Amino acid sequence: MIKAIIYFIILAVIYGVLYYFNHKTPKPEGCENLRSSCEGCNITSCMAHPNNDRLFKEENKNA
Amino acid sequence: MKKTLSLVLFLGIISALSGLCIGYVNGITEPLIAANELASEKQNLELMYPGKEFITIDYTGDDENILGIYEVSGEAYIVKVQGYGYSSTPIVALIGFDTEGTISNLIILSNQETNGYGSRCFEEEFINTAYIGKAMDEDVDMVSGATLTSTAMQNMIAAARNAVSALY
Amino acid sequence: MGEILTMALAAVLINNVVLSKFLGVCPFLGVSKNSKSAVGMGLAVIFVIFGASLITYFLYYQVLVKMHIEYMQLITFILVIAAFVQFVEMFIKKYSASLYKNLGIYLPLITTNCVVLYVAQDNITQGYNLIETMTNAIAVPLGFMLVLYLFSCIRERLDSADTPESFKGNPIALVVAGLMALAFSGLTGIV
Amino acid sequence: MWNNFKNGFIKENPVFGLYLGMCSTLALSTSLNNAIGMGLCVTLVLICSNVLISLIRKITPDEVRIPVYIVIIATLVSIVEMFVHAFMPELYTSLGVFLSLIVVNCIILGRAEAFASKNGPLASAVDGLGMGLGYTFALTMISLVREFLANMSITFYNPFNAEQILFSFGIEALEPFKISLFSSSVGAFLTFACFAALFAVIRKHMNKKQEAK
Repeated sequence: MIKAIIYFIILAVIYGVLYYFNHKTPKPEGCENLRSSCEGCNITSCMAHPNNDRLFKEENKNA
Repeated sequence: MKKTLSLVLFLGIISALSGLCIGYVNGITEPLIAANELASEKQNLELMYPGKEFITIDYTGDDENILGIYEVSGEAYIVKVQGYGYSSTPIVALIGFDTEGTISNLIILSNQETNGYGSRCFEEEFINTAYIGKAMDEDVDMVSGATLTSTAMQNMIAAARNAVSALY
Repeated sequence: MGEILTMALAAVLINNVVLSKFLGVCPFLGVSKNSKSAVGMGLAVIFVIFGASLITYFLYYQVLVKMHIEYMQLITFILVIAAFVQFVEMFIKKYSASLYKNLGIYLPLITTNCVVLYVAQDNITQGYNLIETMTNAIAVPLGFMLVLYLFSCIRERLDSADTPESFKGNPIALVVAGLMALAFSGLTGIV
Repeated sequence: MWNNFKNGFIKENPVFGLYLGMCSTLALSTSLNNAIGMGLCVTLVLICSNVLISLIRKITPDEVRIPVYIVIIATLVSIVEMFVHAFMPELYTSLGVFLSLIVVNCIILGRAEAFASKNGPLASAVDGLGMGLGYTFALTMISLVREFLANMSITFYNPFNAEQILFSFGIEALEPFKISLFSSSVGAFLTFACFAALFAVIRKHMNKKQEAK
């Protein structure tokens, strides 16, 4: 049980750190405004969703 | 740095709680799952030899298609075996052998063979004449028009015979 | 060798993930508007599945089984996949702008693509060894890419077709997918 | 709140309207039992994840939001999977890999992001219930059509005990006209397409009525 918990914490933290650093890494030049052409689902909060102009701009402002 | 640390800490606490929950639930359900699996296997064995005691025998060979072997208290062996016919989902069968190694019983647990073609190999009448009662060295019958399924059945029976012959 | 080839062929054509197992239908409908993005998505999926399958394979047999915590399988796999996608995205952001331009936008979509998790789980439940795992991890997403590409080519033409009003968009695309599934089911039995 | 709940069914039905969670909808609509079992599992996970995420929404750091959601959802799915395996072994076998694929079902992460992270726990629970039942409803509709056309009969057994049949309906006269195509993947795609088109018509009709008001 203890092993499971420790193992899981390590795994989750690795993921969290990778996620955090990935989002801190700036996008390369010329790629700031890439849009995928995904229209599969209507999750309006998904960054890849093309209708999502507002969120996309915010993301770029932070970067 | 301090911020990164607090993020890590938050995620760590959440995942520790999650790990605790999963471990706890697993503790409750694991014995139940094991009991269920044994019970459903027993149910199938009961179909072949009603009211008998069954002992699980460890299979030591390296044939991947042999899924398990059971002994029916001194009078027969049952081999659980799988094989691939027309479909990519395997046919799974239980084959019972009496003390002489003659096929005394055979049931198909699951198959996805084509209805009307391959499935003819699994009709009760066909099983009774083609497979049951065949001795160790006798060939089993084929169904014309269902070559792949018949061959799979032949292979499964051969594999089961192989596994059982080591026990006599 | 023959067995491996048969296995690969079966995974690409007969048990195609999209058409017979219904996995990855969301990106299948979403990223198939033009054939260029279909290829981009397909390549990104192949890469992620291959990497994630290898990592989960080793993690399962070397860590989970040895520590007797197999019940953590699902949660391990999803975290490994998510972390791997983040890592790959960060890596190509830093070192290859041109690659990022072509594949980067599809990467975030892949975390929630069920094909990745399915392949990782399938490798374990089928009891594949390392070589079979690698074959499976290439063949399955290859089948995904093949169908995605064919589908996008059909859809490019579908735009100019005269479709009933209510069937416009996704419904007619699903009808096309159904017909493709019918065509692919004709291949059953070749291996 | 009632409107939120109602929206989940027709106007914003997660399956026919938003095209979310299609993989499991297509695969598990072969029989009524699978449909209802899967629908209820998804609803359960959706409600729990919505409530949990909404409870911690104020203390969750924005930067690691998504990882936290994924950890929570994966934990819930693991727990549900273990319970189903233990108490409903029949359902577990027929749902197969799709039970664990609830983790990557877009509905759950989508609702967490779009709704639960911005609203209180009660509203989130209602939203989860509405969306979950909308999903179950869609799955049930498709499965009724498919199971009937493929077998010319519909059976529903007790998920806790597979031998106990709760409900069974069949038309014997139609027995020779079974269309087994509908139990295969082709039937799944075609049935889904027809339902999606039907819902598009209904939605359009509703919008028109609203405008007229």
